[in-house]
Amino acid sequence: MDTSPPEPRLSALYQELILDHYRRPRNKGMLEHPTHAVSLNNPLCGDEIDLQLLVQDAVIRDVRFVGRGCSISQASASMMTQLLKEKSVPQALVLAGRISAMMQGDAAAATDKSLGELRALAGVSKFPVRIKCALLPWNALSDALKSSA
Amino acid sequence: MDTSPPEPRLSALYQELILDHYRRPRNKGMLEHPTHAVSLNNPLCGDEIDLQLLVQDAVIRDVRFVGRGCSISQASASMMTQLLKEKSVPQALVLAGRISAMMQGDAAAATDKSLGELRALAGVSKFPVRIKCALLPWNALSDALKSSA
Amino acid sequence: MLDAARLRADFPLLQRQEHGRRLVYLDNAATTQKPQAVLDAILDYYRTTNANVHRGAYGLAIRATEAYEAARERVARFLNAWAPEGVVFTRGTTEAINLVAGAYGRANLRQGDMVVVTAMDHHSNLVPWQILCQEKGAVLRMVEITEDGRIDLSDYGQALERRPKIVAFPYVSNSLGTVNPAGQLIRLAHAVGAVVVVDGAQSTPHLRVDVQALDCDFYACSGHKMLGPMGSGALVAKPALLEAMPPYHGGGEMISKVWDDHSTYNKIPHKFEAGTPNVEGAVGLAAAIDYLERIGLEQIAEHEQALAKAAIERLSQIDGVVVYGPRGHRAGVVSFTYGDVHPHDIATILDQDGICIRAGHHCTQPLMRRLNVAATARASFYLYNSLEEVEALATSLVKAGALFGYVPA
Amino acid sequence: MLDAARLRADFPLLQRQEHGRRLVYLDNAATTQKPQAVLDAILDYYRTTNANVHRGAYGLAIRATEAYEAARERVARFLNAWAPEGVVFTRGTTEAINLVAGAYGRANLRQGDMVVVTAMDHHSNLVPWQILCQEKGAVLRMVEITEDGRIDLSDYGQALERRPKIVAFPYVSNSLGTVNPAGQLIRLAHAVGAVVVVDGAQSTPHLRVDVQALDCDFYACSGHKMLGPMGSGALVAKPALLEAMPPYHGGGEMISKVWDDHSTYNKIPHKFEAGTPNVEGAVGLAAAIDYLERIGLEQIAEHEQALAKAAIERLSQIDGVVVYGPRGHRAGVVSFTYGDVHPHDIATILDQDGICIRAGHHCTQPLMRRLNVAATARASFYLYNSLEEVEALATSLVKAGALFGYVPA
Ligand SMILES: Cc1ncc(COP(=O)(O)O)c(C=O)c1O
Ligand SMILES: Cc1ncc(COP(=O)(O)O)c(C=O)c1O
Repeated sequence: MDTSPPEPRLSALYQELILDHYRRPRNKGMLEHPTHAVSLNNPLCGDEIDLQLLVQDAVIRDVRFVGRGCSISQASASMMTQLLKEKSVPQALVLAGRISAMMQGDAAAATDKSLGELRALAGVSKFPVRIKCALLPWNALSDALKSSA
Repeated sequence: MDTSPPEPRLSALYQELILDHYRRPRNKGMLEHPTHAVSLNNPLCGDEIDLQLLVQDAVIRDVRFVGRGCSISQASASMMTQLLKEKSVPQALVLAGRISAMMQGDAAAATDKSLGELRALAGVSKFPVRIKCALLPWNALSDALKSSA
Repeated sequence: MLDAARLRADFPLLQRQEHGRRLVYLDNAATTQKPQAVLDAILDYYRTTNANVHRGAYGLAIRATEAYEAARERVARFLNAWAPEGVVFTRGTTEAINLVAGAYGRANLRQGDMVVVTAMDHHSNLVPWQILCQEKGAVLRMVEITEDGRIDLSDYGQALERRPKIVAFPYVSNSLGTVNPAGQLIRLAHAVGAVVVVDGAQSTPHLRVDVQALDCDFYACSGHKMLGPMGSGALVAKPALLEAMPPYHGGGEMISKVWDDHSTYNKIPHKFEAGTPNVEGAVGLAAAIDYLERIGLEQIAEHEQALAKAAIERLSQIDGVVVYGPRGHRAGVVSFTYGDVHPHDIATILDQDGICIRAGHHCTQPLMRRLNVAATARASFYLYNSLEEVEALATSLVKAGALFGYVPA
Repeated sequence: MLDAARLRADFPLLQRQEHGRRLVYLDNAATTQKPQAVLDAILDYYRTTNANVHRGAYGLAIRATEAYEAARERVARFLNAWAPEGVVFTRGTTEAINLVAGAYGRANLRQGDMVVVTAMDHHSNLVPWQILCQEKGAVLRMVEITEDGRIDLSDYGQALERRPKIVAFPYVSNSLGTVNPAGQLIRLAHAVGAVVVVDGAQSTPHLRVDVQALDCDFYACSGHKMLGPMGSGALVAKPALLEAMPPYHGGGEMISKVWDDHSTYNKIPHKFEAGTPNVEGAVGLAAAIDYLERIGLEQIAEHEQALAKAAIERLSQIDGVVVYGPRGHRAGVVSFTYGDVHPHDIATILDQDGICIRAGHHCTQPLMRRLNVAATARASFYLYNSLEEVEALATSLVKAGALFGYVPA
């Protein structure tokens, strides 16, 4: 039985940075000529994301999203789009793997500089049911890149 | 919890007379020109009976049956056919009611002379799951008489 | 109101703590906790009575069959069913409705026919009709709701003008708490010759229900939402309708005679209970009904209405909270949103205070679209909840707002 | 052999007396008794974990979901399923087979197509195919059995020449105890392009089963026949087949997006689990599997075979007793008749000695016709039965003969 005080974990979850991305999502909108587009939703909570990518020469030149959902899924999407720009497709997939490791509680991933602001999501690993919120955009990314591979 | 010795109840159930009717059923066969005919089975144990009646002026002139099943259902059918001959339809239905009462453990019914040999089935009331065996031919009778009423 | 503290003592799970806090369980519309009396009934069944039913000639099997059929009679009495053989045991409401759609619907619906549902129906009383209508080339007509979350009676009337074959609606909405005027809706539907399917998932646990007085044709309910075991539930129907219907599942017990290439079928209700039934579930459900009746359904309804009223009042005092559904008479279900704090985040934050609420679409996506929200937070009450718990909900909610730095517009 | 006396101590119901006699429970093919470990798992679930699954954001709901999905993984590991998502929880074998007939069969069978079943199939693996074939105008072909109660392989070969779309058979016969050469039957059926449905109701509790090694397409089983709770069971299937199938029931949890008039569906296995599942049943089934694995399926099979062998030998010594089914390798099911003493009467007489056996057609009417009997008496063994119980059966049977004044011809 967990008896630790709840507040520290909650404030680690709902950091300023996350609420900022939730309320002011970056790269929100649609691309005019995406090379990859995918819609994904979480049937259990109803969160959804439409993700568009512009990939040229195996490099992500641009990325946009439109989403509805909780602070975690929306902040994760917003931060993801920032991080992905000008990353190669293999790099993007590696990052997706690192995020996934961070959600499993991998301490090395949680301090991995390559994840940039996304490290703010490390606290999610303490809330198992929210992990799939954080991973929704990343799963959309994998689906999108798979769909053209 | 029942702790009475089982044997007395068993030998009350499987009386000589019942086994005799089981092994040498009376009125077995089919009528040539029945006025009423019905087939009934007990889906749970598979017992079955085909019952034919010849009813004239509301009197049962003849009755035959063909059946497959346990000693109780077959003896009950055999004894029933003996009892029904020359009984009026209302009388037959009254007898069906008496048999049913006897199965519910009604002591008066169990000693009711009008039931003839069928009183030998009184012991069935101590074996609830077998009651529907004893009643199968009687239910067929009710169905048959209803089907023309 | 009921003495919730005393009742709470009957429920082992409610004695637990969650995150070091007293557990406040407010997700009763999803499933309820079980009193010790129900757990005892389950244990007792397996310790003294367990055997397969309807087939055995030995004492144990007879007692198991009697227990099972006594449970059927208990359910029939509880809902004032037309007859015990009008009660078919199912896994729950969803299976009961699928049974009706699959057996009655498939046999009676023709191309171009209409089925009417409402915009507040749970997916379980919507998707089976979608599938049926697609299969048959029939039309599915969804009746709209009013601003305050009631079935729009004028739209309902318009739908009925098209003389639908089947009308389905929830007695009580699991998202809004609306108690629909079931008797009236049924009379109107019958006047145009429709058969009426009532989703009783949320009414059966919380109101006194009398299916004969309602005069519906089919009524579905779930045991797990009324203190009974998971995997228990029932379809209650007019016996003549069941008799005229083709079977649902094929298998043991539902047959009369089986030939190599065809079969004849058993009498109702057995015709609709293929295979070994969940005897434990039926016995546990009967024990739950005994428990509920000891307290009184009227008392339970009153208690929940008081809690809902208090919750609506208390939550409405919090700036930014919007409560959905009718203000007046309603069941103990309170759906709300809180500014831009997402319901999912609300649920996570409340959970840290030991408060269990639901966040999401509550299996009512068409309703969510009409409310113009993706999700709501939902607190739903039962007999073991108290006014203190309503207060705890409000307090924790304010904390969630603070954590989000929520500033009302 | 297993130490049956020690195992028996784990089963509360077996500590009871029946009619003042030690209870001898020999109706395990119908349903089994439950060890305390399974009852504890049920209780523990309701006392510590109960909540609706897959939907809640609070701790309790998460733990309930984890327990439910862990049970799915447990079943998958036990049967070496292709993947956990290839395990769909059902009420039991009957529902699992109806799911296949209703979803796979209805979508894939065309007029004139053939479905193959066997003359030893349980009604639950026959009637659903009868109904499907009637609906589709397809042909149902019943494969005959040999004199000694095996599937007639030459008739099976002939049936396959007609290139059936679906082949269904029982791994183990519940009436005869025959262990069919499932691997071989499946290879032959696959060679002509058929999809194979294995009724595992009687194999799962008693043999080590590996569905990937069998390479069947669908495999159905019941929890209540393997020490688990009533109302539990599973369909195990190749995931690609499940993915390609239309849904079975409509309702909550099986959907992805629900629009007013149509829906998109969730991933497998959820697509096939509409409504609140029986979480208790799944958790109890997993506990039953743990119990069985601790003892060892190989050991259980051996124990039962020894009991069946002893029973056949002992009963065959009684003048007038006829034992049905194969003499050699078979499961712990022994069907017999005794002169003209009707099986129903045998069961009643044995019950007075505390011995529970089944009498009837065992949901295999076509088989009974081929055996040329209306009914048989059937003793079926499990891990808690002993050689002493076989002896008690024989002794009581002799008494039944005496009571009937049975004189061998
Ligand atoms: C109104 C309503 N209908 C149907 C259902 C489905 O019930 P179950 O999941 O028990 O089948 C529910 C609950 O989830 C409900 O609230
Ligand atoms: C071979 C066989 N198939 C199917 C079934 C049906 O199983 P259930 O009644 O658990 O659905 C049984 C048991 O009754 C059986 O023995």
